[in-house]
Amino acid sequence: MSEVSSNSSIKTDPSTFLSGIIGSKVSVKLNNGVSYVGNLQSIDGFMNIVMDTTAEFIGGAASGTKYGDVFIRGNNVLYISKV
Amino acid sequence: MSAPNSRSISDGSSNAEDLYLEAYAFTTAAALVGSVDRKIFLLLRDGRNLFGVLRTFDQFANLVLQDTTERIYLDAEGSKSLEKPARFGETYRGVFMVRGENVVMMGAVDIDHEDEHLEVLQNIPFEAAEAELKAIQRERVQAEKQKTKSLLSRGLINDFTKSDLY
Amino acid sequence: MLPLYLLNSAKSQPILVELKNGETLNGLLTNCDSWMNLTLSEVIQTSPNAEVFTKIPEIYIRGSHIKYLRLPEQTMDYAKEQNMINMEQRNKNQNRRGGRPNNNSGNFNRRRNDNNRGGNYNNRRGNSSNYHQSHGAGDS
Amino acid sequence: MADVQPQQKQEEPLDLIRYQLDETVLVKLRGAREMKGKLQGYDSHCNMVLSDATEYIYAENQDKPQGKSTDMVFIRGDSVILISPVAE
Amino acid sequence: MLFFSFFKTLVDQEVTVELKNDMEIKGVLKSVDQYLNLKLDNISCTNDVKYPHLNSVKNLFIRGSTVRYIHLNPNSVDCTLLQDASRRGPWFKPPSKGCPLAHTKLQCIIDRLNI
Amino acid sequence: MESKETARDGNQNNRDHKDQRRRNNGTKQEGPKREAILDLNKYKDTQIKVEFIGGRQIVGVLKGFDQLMNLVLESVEETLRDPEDPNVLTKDTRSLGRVVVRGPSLLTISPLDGSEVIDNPFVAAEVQA
Amino acid sequence: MAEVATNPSVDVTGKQEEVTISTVLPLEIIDKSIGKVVTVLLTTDKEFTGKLVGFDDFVNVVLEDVTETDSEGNTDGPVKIMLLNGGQIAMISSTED
Repeated sequence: MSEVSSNSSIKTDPSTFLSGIIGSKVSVKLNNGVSYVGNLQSIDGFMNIVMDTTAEFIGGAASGTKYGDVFIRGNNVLYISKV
Repeated sequence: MSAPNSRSISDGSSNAEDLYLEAYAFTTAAALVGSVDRKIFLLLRDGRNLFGVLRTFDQFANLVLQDTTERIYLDAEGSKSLEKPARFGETYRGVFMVRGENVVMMGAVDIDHEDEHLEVLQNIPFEAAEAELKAIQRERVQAEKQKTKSLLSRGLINDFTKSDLY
Repeated sequence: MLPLYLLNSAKSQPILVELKNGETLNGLLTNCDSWMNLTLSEVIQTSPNAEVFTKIPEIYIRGSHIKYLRLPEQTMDYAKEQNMINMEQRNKNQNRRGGRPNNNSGNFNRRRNDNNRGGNYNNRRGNSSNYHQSHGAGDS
Repeated sequence: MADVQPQQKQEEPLDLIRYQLDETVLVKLRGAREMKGKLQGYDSHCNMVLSDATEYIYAENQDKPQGKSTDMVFIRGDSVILISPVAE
Repeated sequence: MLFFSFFKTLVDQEVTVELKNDMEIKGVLKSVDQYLNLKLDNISCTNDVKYPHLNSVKNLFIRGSTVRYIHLNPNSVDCTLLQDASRRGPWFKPPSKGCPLAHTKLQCIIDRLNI
Repeated sequence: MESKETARDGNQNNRDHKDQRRRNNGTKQEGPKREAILDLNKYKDTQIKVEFIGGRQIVGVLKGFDQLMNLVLESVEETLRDPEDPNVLTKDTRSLGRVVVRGPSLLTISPLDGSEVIDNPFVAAEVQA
Repeated sequence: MAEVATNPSVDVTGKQEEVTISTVLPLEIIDKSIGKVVTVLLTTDKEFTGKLVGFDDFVNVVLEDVTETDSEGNTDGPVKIMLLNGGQIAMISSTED
């Protein structure tokens, strides 16, 4: 990260953000708009994601589909957010 | 129980050249080199059918075709589908350099039989065929957009991209 | 003669470029690089549905979004001549430097040795087929 | 994705699929498809081979998918969206 | 690289390739490369005849990226071997965009064939 | 059979072949270049049009760039597109101020100066490939 | 990771030359926007507006209090904090200056 930056105090780069949310409840939105909410177990450089007790949300509403553990392939991931 | 090994290396008898080509048997180049200077047909991701002589290629399967003809197949008059070809239109296109990732498939054309399937079809002017094809493709894109929306409401992804019309 | 060499020999010639989104560009090829990025001059850009036409002095195009190029007929012949001239050149230099009688087999052997050093799949083919995972699986 | 042994806290997602080998998995695919079968092999692209598999093809208008069975099928990784173990 | 090796052991076996546009092509696997592009011999289309000229084509090069499934003959697959190879890892990055064959090697094949 | 043909044609167009060689430097057939083929310096502080994959299109003044062709443009205007058909450009635009353009998403770069929409030039002249 | 403008840097033509201050470096502009509200425009006609918190070499982007707008203009969110995949980012516009 660059040494010269006026507001380095509140900076979080992606890898710090990811290691901070391992184990907590996250929502993963795919390119097509479907979201999966569950506890983040692990994530890698391709943004492949493993979560458990996962629920599927479509257009913001729960679709009723639930998965125990889930592996999501990274190329479909638009964003991952902390719930 | 290992699968029967297809190619046992005859020890010593095959000369250096075979061993050399053997080492590159399983590469993109090896799959294409056999069709060089031969007439091939090419199906592109946008649905185009090209027929020409393959002159050169590289390891990304970028291809150069010479004396290329583009041919459009259409169903019977008025039908919107492309399932039962009844008409075709073609035009001369000259030299083509096609980027590998746009190729769906490439086949070596058997020159003595290549026109047999055309005898059954009605030849129509290329411009007319192209206009009709563009209209059919536009309709298909609209229908697929609708399908994408309705599948999405059930969390399913319709694997359709506008540029893939093969 | 590889496609990109052929493209290089088509410089200053009029070519047609179709992009993946269906847009076409007609112009003189001024430059190209090994990723097939192109610069054209005196360009006519046609929109995907062939309704809007734009005249542009010059344009830079990303190679990764090109569908195909159409080159002038004589590009092939010109490139082949170039190729033959270079082959003759190479043979002449080879002989002047006291090259081996059959220059083809000469470099042929040298190449085969570096082949083996890479531990290619070929050597392994002898034993039972296995779906080995390790990096050295002969795919250099 | 059986419960991760405590000491390998930071296992990569692709390693976690290892626990699904020889187990039945549900694979959600692009093109409104799902495939359920026993996982025989996979790689970092999510290319996979499933055995005794059933493919479920969802159509626009019906709710129930159409099933197609196949003994041994290679699935190309770029169609894969999601993989989940199935208690069969 | 695992499935590259896997398909090499299936050469000369009959397979059915299902493309992403739902076309199904049956044929004998002749060659495969590290991008899993396939070359099939004596091919036949098992469903719609969208491209009539295919009947006069004997061998076909199919680009890996357009393949959805490849249906295989179960007895030509050694499942334990495949599972062990998958289990072994470690994951090594997919091949970078660079060409698998050094430029000069390919050039010499083509020179020799005097293209 | 191929090489015989070209030998015969060879001497016919020997003349223009020679001046071809004079024009591009040296007979050595250079392959495609490795380094960048567009000198963005010549466009600095001028208005350029940038097209993206997916169809976005903007116009702005080039202020900076890097080797990966990330760009910095100022007083940027984006031409909006018809939601129904993303190929159709509408007349209305919106301003985005200072923008960093991501190199990997870039499709074409062209100078705004000297570009103009024209009628179909191919209708009259036969389509010259 | 972001170069300071005064260092000699290689410009696009591959020649090593003293870079005058006027040529700004894109990644440096993004770095300067940390802590400010930015709009990230994707190649797929979606937009994300929020405070830029960080980014990496691939320009994956961490944003706070983010609203998402799609091509038809309907918005979603706000999302407290998110990591946005950089693969589809077309532009990052810093609206404040």
